[in-house]
Amino acid sequence: MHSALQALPDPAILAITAALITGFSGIPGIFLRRPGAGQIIAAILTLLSALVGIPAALALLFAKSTATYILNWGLPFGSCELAIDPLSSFFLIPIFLVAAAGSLFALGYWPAAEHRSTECGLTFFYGILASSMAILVTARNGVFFLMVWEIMALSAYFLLVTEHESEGVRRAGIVYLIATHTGSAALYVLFSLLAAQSGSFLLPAAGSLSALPPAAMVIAVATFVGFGAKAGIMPFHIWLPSAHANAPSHVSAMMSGVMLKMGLYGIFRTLTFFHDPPLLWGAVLTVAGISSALLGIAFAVAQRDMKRLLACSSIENIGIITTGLGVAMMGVSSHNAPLAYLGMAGALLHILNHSFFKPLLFLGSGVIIHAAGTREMNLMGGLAKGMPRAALLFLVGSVAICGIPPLNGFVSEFLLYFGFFYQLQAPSLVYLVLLAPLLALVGGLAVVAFTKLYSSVFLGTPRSHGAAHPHEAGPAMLLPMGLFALLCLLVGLLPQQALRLVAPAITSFMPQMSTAVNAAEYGALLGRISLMALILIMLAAAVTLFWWWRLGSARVNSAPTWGCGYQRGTSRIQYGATSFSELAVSVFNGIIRQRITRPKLSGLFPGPADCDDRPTETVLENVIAPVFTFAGVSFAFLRRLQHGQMHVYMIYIFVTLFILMLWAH
Amino acid sequence: MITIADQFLVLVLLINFVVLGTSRLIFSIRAVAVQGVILGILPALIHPFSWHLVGIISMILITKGVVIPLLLNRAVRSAEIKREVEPFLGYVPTLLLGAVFTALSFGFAGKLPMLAEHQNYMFVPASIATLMTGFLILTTRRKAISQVLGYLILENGIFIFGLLLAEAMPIMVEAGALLDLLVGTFVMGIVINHISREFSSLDTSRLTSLKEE
Amino acid sequence: MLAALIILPLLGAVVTWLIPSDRLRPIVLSVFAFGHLGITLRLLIATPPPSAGGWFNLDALGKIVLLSTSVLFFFCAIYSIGYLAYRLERSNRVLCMGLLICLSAASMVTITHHLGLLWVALETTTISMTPLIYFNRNARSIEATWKYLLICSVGVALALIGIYFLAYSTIVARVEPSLLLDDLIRDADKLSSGWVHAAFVFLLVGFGSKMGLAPLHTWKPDAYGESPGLVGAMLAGGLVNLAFLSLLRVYQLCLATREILFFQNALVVMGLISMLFAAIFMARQADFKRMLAYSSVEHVGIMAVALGLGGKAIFGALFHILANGLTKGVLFLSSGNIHRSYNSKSTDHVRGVLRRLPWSGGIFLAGFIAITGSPPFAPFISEFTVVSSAFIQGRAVVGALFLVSLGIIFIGMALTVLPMVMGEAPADSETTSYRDTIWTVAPPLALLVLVFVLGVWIPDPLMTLLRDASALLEVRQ
Amino acid sequence: MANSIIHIFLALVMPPLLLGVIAKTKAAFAGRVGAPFLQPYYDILRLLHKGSVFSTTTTWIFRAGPIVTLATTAVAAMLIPFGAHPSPFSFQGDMILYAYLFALGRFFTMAAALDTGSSFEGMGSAREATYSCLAEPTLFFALITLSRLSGSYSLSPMLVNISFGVWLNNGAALLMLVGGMFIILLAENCRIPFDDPTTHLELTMIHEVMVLDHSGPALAIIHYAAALKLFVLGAFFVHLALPYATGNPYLDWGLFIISMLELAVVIGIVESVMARLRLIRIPQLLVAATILAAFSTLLVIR
Repeated sequence: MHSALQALPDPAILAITAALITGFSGIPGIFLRRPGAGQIIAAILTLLSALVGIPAALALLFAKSTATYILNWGLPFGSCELAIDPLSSFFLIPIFLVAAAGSLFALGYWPAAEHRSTECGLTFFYGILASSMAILVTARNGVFFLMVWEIMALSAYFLLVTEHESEGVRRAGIVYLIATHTGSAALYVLFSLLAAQSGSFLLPAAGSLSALPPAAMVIAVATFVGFGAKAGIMPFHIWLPSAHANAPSHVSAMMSGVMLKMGLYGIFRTLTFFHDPPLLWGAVLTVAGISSALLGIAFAVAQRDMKRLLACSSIENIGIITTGLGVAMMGVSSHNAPLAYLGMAGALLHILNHSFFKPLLFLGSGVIIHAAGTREMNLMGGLAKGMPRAALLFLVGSVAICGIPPLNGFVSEFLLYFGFFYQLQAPSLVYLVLLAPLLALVGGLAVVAFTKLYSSVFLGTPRSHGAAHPHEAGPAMLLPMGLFALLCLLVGLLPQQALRLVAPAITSFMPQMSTAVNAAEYGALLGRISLMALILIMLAAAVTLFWWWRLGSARVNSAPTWGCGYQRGTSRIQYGATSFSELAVSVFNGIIRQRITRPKLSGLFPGPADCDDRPTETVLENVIAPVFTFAGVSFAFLRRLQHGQMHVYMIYIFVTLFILMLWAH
Repeated sequence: MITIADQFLVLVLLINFVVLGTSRLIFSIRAVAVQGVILGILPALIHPFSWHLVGIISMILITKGVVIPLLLNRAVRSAEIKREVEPFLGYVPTLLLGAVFTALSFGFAGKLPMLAEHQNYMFVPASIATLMTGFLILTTRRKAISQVLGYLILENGIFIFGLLLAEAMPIMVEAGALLDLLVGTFVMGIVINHISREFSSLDTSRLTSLKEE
Repeated sequence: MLAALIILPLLGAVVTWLIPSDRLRPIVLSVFAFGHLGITLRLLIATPPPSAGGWFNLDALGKIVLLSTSVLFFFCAIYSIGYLAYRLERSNRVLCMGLLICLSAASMVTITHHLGLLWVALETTTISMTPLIYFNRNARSIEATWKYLLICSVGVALALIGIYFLAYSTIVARVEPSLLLDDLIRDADKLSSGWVHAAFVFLLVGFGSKMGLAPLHTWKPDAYGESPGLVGAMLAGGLVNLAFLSLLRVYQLCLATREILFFQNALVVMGLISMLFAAIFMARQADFKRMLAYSSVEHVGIMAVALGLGGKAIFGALFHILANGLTKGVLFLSSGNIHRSYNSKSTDHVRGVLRRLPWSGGIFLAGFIAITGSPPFAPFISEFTVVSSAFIQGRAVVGALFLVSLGIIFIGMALTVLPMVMGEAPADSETTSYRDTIWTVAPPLALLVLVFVLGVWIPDPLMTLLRDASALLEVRQ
Repeated sequence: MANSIIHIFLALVMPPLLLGVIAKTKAAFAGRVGAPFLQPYYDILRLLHKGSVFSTTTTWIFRAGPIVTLATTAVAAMLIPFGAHPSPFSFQGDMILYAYLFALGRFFTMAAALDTGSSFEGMGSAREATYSCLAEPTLFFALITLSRLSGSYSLSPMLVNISFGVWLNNGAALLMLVGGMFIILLAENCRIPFDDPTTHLELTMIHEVMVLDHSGPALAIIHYAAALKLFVLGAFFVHLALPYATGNPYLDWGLFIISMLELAVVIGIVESVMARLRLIRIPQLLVAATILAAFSTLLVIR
């Protein structure tokens, strides 16, 4: 297969061209009068670029070589290099994949016919977002990187505020914009300091910088803040839930599936610059990662808004990836090759997996919103009957994201677990093994969150009129979901192949390490897992056959569910989303925070009353908001300086003159 | 000749105090006009005769002595105001401050690295003192007219210093500068008239609607 | 040729004075603006030698400012055709005249090397702009005019003292007395340092108040806020740069006199103060034109800091002359449209601009993104140059403060601009007949395109120009 | 090979017997004769021949629940070693798969329960979800301890490795582990004091209430799967608590069977002497188990 791919005309050129095609995909729509034509053209172009780009990326990945080009630009920041090494090409794969799937999905989800005013801009910025990310991973000049980065962030913002008539969307947009801009400020510092270290704005070669000077520490902090804010690592996650919840679903898929990974890419890339980084860096990443995972999934359990739940679980998954990266860094620092390899493999593979199942779920949520007309899980239920196919695909995503065999989520977490257990025999850092139970807890909570999501949306009986008459989604929407579901299954069943996909990226990330481990051994392990998965499926099939045989020979009839003895039971007495997670919330109270407003009931026959509970954004509400209010107050005080009294303005002038005079002499 | 110039400069300083002390606008306008005339004469005393000197002097006399006072008078008439009532800072404190500033400026001028032949004349101290007076009036008076007067006195202070460097300042530039001052004050006069029409007063403490709250 | 630069606009002023028709006048204005632009470009390509005696010398610094002023003026003139056609209720004779006189004076500032003449020209621009601020003829605008006139005049008067001090220092030094920049630079090390120091302080304060460095900026929000959009554009994009050019002349002199360190530090401090001031005043700003005024304060602060940092940052400062000028044009012209259409400057009434004025709203939004230093727009290039050179020079504190105030400013502006352009127009907002037309949209759009192009690609001639200019400001041992 | 066959045979046949033994023990304590040991087998067979009723609310998820549960438990049974004999399928890291297989089963059981749209099933699955994710870390602490003691990453070696020698060296750690794992064993299999399979007050149940609407073969499968789960977890526990081993393979099989029966008796005794806990107490007990396991881990890795 590789040889066939390498037979292509220079894959790097192909990949970059594909990226550019994606970028221009939205432009025809601006000039075309007929609604929808532009959208269709965009979808076709994006699909084409994916068909070109993904094979090219694979070829580059397995070629294990780095293709470098010099872009001739008119800006005074040194030469602008583009380069595609295995790490870049690894990240290119999900970018092209999700972009294509999303633009296809948009045909059904955001038809131009119904959204005349917004469709054009949406399609345009969607293309820009995709291509900016694709170019980002190839950029090797700090300033160029920064420019592409900002373009990415801004286009994401414009996608996010597509429905800016609603207050919630505007709020989410502003929070996102402020968060991302603050991150960018950190990146300004980062690239300036890198330039100060290496003498030019070209990104330093791998392992060329020493981590000893204090500047390196500042660089590390800036990296963590700047890229962490984009990736949504705690405590920089504040923008993430509302942004993902309020964007159109295929945009959420793009943001969560790929854009967050760009933050991780930044961290990966920056860490490659340094040789033997201090243990502290890995430790910080690990702690931040595992706490993001734990808190993220804890928040997810409490959510009532379907897309917010998915967004919180993105925080969790980013946390898992960051943990893997941190562990790998600690492995590098302590010259513990297997730890480094397993951590990195787990992290990279989880990046790939998350870019399969998270888009699947977000696209699914789009389908659900179409059917039920709401994001509030407590108002849904029983959708599986109306839309069996979507329900099945969504189920695959939910199981996969819980990290349950035989799907892909398990594979990456398995590698991480194995890395932790491996520490037990390691000479140092034995305590890393304690991450395993924490990760297990994360897994358990994930099961709670996603059984909640899946059941309250698809199972039981409808809890509102909106959800009563769902309709199956069209092929344009089901096809991308099916593709992702298939990929989840494939990686789950053939994990050893997925590992081969990741290996080159690891090699480019830490050349000296990856030679020290024998990767084949881990491949074999994953082979056993795929064997067990097959056995599991066969067993299940056997049981099913047996049961059918039994049912065939017996009487089967159907009746309504027993109403638990209620005289007039309504669908409202079902366990809804909130009631399902209520127990978990009460047990994990403190990690999960909820604001519950209970009604005052009095008298023998209290009148109708309602009880409302919603999860709270702890960091945003208790940390960020107070800071802003304080700043507002103090600024308001200082603003009195502009009081309109001109003779006092005159005094300003002469006082300035006087002070400067004193200073001068 | 220059000794006579010094006498004139003393006059200038006195006029400063007059303007600081009086509340009657018409009177202070006249005082400033006189100051302008004196400044007009001064170049004749310190520079050798030349035609462009004549040009300059005549121009100064016309602008500072005639045109600007007329303008301001018109404004005062149209606004029907006689005197500067309750300034931000009372007259006595202003006078005292003026005295202090004058003293300081003499002290300060002594320290400056002067040219030997300028050493023992009071051009520099007089100019600084006049500057300070202009600043005082600008910052303490309420009426727009008074502020214009303050600006004029400030300009006069600058002008006194300019006398020291006639050979460095070519005639063209000198003329340009003067022209600017004229036009500037002219525009100020117009603006003042508009203000008096808009607010039916020249009280600048009314002009505080543009601010941050 | 240089003379034409001055005379043509004056001629235009006379013509506009003679023309009776309010409709015809803006077109004549545009014609002369076009002519001026043509001459400017011609001069940039084929630069004449310095005039006899070196009074007039169009050097690289002057070229940059001249270019940005001329381009901005041209687009403002085009804009005035559509804008003034809507404002026929009052005569625009004075407006057009004032603009052209200001243009002529501005050209004078850019080409002269004689400090006295520079001062005269600068004061002329100040005065010629005064009636324009009063265009709206109401109580607020007269107040703004009054403050603008008096504060700027006093400020520039201080600058005149500074120039006198320089002249006197030549006399004291017993070198051939002159106010020609080149002579001063030649004799720089002979000049008596006491006077020179004092001169620098006075010049800094004088030109600084004209430029609007905090705390000398107090006239800015009033003048910018009350004047019509295109006047605001000329003030913020044109006059500011002229004052900055004057400051650059002083800077050149400082370099020669080895007094540079004090001057640089003073610039950095005042620049940072200006940025912080702007940040404080922009947060929760309810009047979007005043917000733009404070943004202008911020950007003169940026230029001052860049100049003070020296080294590579100089390039940023010079490029920011262009970037800031053009972007301010975009913002003020589009905000003028918004102001007219809602007949209000208050963000309580101005909502949902994208719905009512899709073009102006979009341009305004893009301008906001550009002015806050986001790629792919020109201000990013200059601002990032400043930040990076601050850090590369190891002046991390300056860089950090710079970034912090940029951040606060971004947040403040975002909280004002985004709710403005998005959402729906409130029910109580006044509806006027003013809508986007090709004449009122094309100029800001064209400027925006320029800002974008400069943000991704600096043409070689311009690059060489900037390089030459920054060479003039290099510290030479 | 023979061992593998015996292993699979035991896994297939023996589980319901444990339930029978437990029931018998409880009857003995209650002074009754009680149902015969093979009663569970009879029940399952009878259910297999019955017809089924499916709620009109349900979808295929409802049917998938029991199937997946049984399949996952069966695979888990393939991974766990019985007695001194290694399991048929054993590879490095299989313990992680072992732990996650139960999660898969749980996911589908809960989904199936919620599929009926009945609030009782909802209650049950909510409890199951919460308690099981409290139980998760304990299992992993146990695995860490065992892996550390045995120096291997696979269930068979790490469990077979436990012997009296190991007990002598790490008595404290293993004791705490046994305590913790016994609690988990009871909790995971919904025995008293966590849950009472035989009560008829649905409000108080966990597992039983989730399967209220299953009938006929489905119920049979569920009962069998539950028994198998008890068997698998029991086998795990027996390795810790009763690590007898003679060199002789056949004796070892015998020993294994006997110790499993002992375990059943012990469970029976516990169930007859203890009362069901109130639901709000359950989390505390589970956390206690976690703490015990965590301490044992710390003891071995310090």
